[in-house]
Amino acid sequence: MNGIPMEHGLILAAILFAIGLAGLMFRRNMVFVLMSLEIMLNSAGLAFIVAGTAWEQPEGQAMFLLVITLAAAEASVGLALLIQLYQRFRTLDTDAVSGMRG
Amino acid sequence: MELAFYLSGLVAVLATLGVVTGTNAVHALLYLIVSLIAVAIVFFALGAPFAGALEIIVYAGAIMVLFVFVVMILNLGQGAAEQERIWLKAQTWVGPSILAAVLLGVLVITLWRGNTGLVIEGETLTAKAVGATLFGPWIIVVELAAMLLLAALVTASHVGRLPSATSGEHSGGDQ
Amino acid sequence: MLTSAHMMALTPVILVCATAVTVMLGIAWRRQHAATALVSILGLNLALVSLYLVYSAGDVSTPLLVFDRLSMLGMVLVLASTLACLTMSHAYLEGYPGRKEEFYLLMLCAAAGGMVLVASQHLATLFFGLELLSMPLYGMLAYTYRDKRSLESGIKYLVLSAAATAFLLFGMALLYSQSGRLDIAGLLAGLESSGGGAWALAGAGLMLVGLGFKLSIVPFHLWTPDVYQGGPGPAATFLATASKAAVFIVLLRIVMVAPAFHVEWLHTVLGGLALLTMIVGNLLALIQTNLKRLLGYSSIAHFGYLLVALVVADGLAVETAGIYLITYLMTTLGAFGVVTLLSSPYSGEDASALHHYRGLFWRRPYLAAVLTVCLLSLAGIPFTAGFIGKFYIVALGVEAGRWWLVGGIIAGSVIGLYYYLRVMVTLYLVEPGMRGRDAPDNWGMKAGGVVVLGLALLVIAFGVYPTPVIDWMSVLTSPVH
Amino acid sequence: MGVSMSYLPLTFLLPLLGTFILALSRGHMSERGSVWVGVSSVGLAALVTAFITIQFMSGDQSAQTLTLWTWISVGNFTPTIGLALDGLSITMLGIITGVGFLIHLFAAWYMRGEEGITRFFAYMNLFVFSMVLLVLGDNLMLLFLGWEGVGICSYLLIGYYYRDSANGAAAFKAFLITRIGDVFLAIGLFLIFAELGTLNIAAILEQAPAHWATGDSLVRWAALMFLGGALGKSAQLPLHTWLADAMAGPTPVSALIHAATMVTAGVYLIARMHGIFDLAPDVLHLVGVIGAATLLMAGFAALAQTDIKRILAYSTMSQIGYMFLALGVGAYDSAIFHLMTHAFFKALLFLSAGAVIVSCHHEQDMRKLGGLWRRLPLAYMGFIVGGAALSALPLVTAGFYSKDDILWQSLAADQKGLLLAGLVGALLTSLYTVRLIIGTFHGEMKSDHARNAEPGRGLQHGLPLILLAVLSTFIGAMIHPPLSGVLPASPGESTEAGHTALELIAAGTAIAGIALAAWLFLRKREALARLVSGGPGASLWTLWNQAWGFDLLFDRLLVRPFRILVFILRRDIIDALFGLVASITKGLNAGLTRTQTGRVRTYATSMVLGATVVLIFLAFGQ
Repeated sequence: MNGIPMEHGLILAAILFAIGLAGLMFRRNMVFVLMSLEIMLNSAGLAFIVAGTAWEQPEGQAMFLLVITLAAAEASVGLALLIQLYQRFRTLDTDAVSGMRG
Repeated sequence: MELAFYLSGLVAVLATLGVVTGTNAVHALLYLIVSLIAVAIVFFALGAPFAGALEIIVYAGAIMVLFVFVVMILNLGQGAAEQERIWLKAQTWVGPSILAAVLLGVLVITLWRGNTGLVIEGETLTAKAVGATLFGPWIIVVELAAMLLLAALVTASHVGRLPSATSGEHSGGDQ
Repeated sequence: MLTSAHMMALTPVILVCATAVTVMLGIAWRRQHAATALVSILGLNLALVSLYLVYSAGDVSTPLLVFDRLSMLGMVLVLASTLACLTMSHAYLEGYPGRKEEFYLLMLCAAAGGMVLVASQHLATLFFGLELLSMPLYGMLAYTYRDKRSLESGIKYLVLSAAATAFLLFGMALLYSQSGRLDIAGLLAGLESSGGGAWALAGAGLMLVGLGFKLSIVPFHLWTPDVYQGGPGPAATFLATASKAAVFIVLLRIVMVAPAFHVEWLHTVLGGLALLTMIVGNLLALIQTNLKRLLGYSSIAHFGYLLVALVVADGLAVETAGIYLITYLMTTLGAFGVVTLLSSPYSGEDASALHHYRGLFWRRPYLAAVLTVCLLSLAGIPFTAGFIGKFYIVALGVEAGRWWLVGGIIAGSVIGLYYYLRVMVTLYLVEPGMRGRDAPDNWGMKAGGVVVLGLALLVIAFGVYPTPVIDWMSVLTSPVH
Repeated sequence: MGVSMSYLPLTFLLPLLGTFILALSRGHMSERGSVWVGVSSVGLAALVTAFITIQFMSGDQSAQTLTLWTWISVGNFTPTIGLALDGLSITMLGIITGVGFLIHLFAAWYMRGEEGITRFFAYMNLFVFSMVLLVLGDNLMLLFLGWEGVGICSYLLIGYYYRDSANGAAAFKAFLITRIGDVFLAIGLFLIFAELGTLNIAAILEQAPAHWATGDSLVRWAALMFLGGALGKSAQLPLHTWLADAMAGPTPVSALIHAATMVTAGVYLIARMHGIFDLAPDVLHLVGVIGAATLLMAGFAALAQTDIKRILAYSTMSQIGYMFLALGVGAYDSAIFHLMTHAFFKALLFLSAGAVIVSCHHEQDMRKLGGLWRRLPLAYMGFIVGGAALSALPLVTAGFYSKDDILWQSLAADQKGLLLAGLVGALLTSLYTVRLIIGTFHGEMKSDHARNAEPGRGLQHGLPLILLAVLSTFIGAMIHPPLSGVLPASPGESTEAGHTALELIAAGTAIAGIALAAWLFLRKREALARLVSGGPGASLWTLWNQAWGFDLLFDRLLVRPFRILVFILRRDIIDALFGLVASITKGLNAGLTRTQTGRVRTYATSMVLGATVVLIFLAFGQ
């Protein structure tokens, strides 16, 4: 067996990243926005794993661990804000919070 | 091993597409969990079983459950899915999707051209090696992670408070 | 492994973290606003003192962090800005009906993150320092979430900052996959040996997006005015000062340490962004009627000027960046400080609409004078600190022959002067009937008032007699040895 | 006896102190107190100046410097904060503090009872402070600081009546246009510094001839940049448009801007940097040409105005044009001499105009005044003396000696074109001056404002007018600025051939102009009256008219084209150009503001767009 070329792994990560990005740009519901962010962070983690395993170093996985920690923290704060958003505006629409502009 | 990588990679992409295009939050969450598990299998295939296990336990297990809880608390009904469908009109998503596709195209071309020739053999990197790194030279980052989680915890507990005592904008009491 | 020398060098960071933990325990035991503020200020002062001891002990390098002169400079700037913000927070939160103490805890965490960030020589600490700096800010911005604007600014910053982080991480992963190293110096040394590479360049570009977002470089700037406007005064101040300073210093370190960043194309991109940033930032501020937004736009423009130092990246660039940064910090802290002192979270939105400031001089002459001095300095009028900074930047651009950038700075300054002047004139108008918002009567007695007054005096002192600061800066930014 | 330089900082510290006291009183000070502080600070500065001048004149009149401290030291750049005193700066200092004091004194009368008088005097003192700093600084840095300060003060003072948004617009226009000049000046500064490595004026003048050959392209650029700066501040073509609008401020402000500060700064700058201009003869010539063009343009424009202040504004433009003309032919001391006499009679004219305006309840349209000479004798006297000086009435007025000097120098420099322009300008000056005086003070009273005019009283009103009137006569021309040794010799010093003839021509021009104007304006009015009365008288008049036909000829040959020309010049094309810049800026602002939608989605999209562009650049750029 020849193994997997590193760029294949990275391309997979890039695809997931781009999908998350697209979701971030066109979703209005904040639940979906947060999920898109999770997808993007996860894809960055995947890229680290790919690089780490290609170089056969544990640092890649260590970075992944940090990413996952961040994702958890981000999710908890994001969801707290989401609950508060729903309390204030009775909607999950991120466009609702566009009172400041110009 | 290659087969597992490509197959689960495909599943991950499809499931992720399902997430961002979904109209029902719970369904989307399930898609996301599928996607995360597929990514975990990718990790296994690449030879990072520790990361794969964490992906399932922390991501699919903990974070997604948090999401599910919140969606349940908010108890969005059928109207919400309908609303999503209205929001997802073509003019909303085409532009951003093209932009993302262009970015992806540039990234893929770059990745293709800058090929380093490294190949992932699938040698298993154990949790021990990861732990030795984290608790060796990286110990500061672990401590920082603790601070980060503390900050997140405080933020979430402060901001996420449900208005049990407060009844309106002008009420002063928060205790 | 950590040696005792490492622990010694880490003392300032540890002290700040310990203060945060103390505050947390204090909250659990008994809530006491004044005591919390006092403990926080004490902790930060201790950290500043310990910083001096660390500095005199010489350079120390742990696997992930380096404590050299640039880190010292960064830490001093972060700590001093945090100290100013904390002092203002006390005045600001005094009347807040909800829980006040968590704010200090969050700010201390963020300060620790900033300190780690400026000292990081490894992508892991860079990433985590940055996140530790940003994560508490979400909470700080949304702290007064009963005000819709505060909540809005928290949500905006969270979503966009997380996206920026994702960009940063993906860029790091690309750099890592090319070189197999994660420490900044080695990473880029590895790049050199492999003859550069498309992945690394793309990775650097993506990292630039992530860091550029935090510095609100155009076109990653759109969040800035909204977040500044909505966030509580002290949080916006912290975001505009400590946070930006820390991110800028780490960017400076990357550019200085890494020869790989001297790729001409990267410089072209950076130069283009700088030009765009200074022009767009100033243009956006032109007819703005909200002071906090205006300051937000002006901070965008100022970081456009600062980027010139990164584009030039040799000769006096580091010293220039240091000087500009310090003048920017003094001035911005002063200007935001006045806004913060005039606002209070329990009377609705912060006093930021320009008409709140109409005739401020006739009600609060010292506060108006402070704001005037700060605005003059932001406009770069001679004999204020801002002029010294701008002078250095222009001199740097001229020396390096970057005429486009010099032209941009001049054009930007012309536009800038217009809107700063407009605000200044507003302060002195007399308008019967219109009662603007007052700071509490005894503000002068309060620590916050003393801080802004001191800042204004510093701005003038530095403008008239800048030699000590310049000497200090040239020592701190002399090449890493 | 040397000059005790330690007193010198008092000349600007006193006005600055005045500003501080007034500013920090934050409106709690009584009107009387404000006036006292505001006027006495400048008065004391004038006393100090007088003291220093006496010392200076009785000494050897050599240049002296006082170094205060070193500001920054970056590499070889070590600007010192220092003051320089020589014949040129002492002349300027005398004008600024002396005339400035009289204007302040008059302002105490003019502004009585006005709201915000404290603010007014705070700005005025700051204005004097900036201007003194400008002329005393021994390096271009300090000069630039004063230069900017003057700009800001003019903005604040022109927009003093801020309730009317038109005034704000005028203030902004003045600020923006002079600011364009400032940018040129700043570039010039950088050029000089990059080449010579110093900003010290004495050092620059010393090193420049060794560093550059005459006509070197760099020195030409530097001179051009300085010229750009001077054009903006001194309201010369094409940066002149702000001056007429700047009349929106209170009249003492106009007097201060036109006589003692601000517009003279450009003349001072060129005279001060004469070493640079001498190395770039073609730029120096351009200075003269611009001066000539401006004095003609402004002279025509002045004829078509009805607002008395606007007439005076255009006349200032025109007189500064004479100064530029003098500079352009290398007669630096003639320019400064005219600057001084102009300061006297222009201050007099503006203050008299102020007296008229206050007396007539802020009516300043000539068509609604008239016949005031009996009611306002002092103002009338001011206008007569000032107007005579302005139109250079021979022998008795100060303006004659200085203007004649300029014309003579241009002849001596063999610049016939400039000389001709100067002579035509002199004719125009007489025409509009007489028209102004006749329109305001003679004929019938055309409105109630004029009929109810109350003459001003008191020392504050009378003393400045009388003193300035005395200085506007030949007595003022006896003051000779101690400029020898500071400025290079004028072309006219080596020869005297043809001087007397030219003097006669110039005197003849002025007198002819006055006579022509008196005849034209008085006769035409009479004829109009007869035409209205009708009857046989009217047909007789028509007969005479056709018999001689002069009126018709004049009308066809001179008045019509002239009016068309005036009409064209009145609506400035250049003015529209600046409007274009402003509207482009505003348009960009509006467009960019639209990107601030407040939506997170938009913001994220902009970020991704930026990232894509950056990536494309990096991937395909090399």
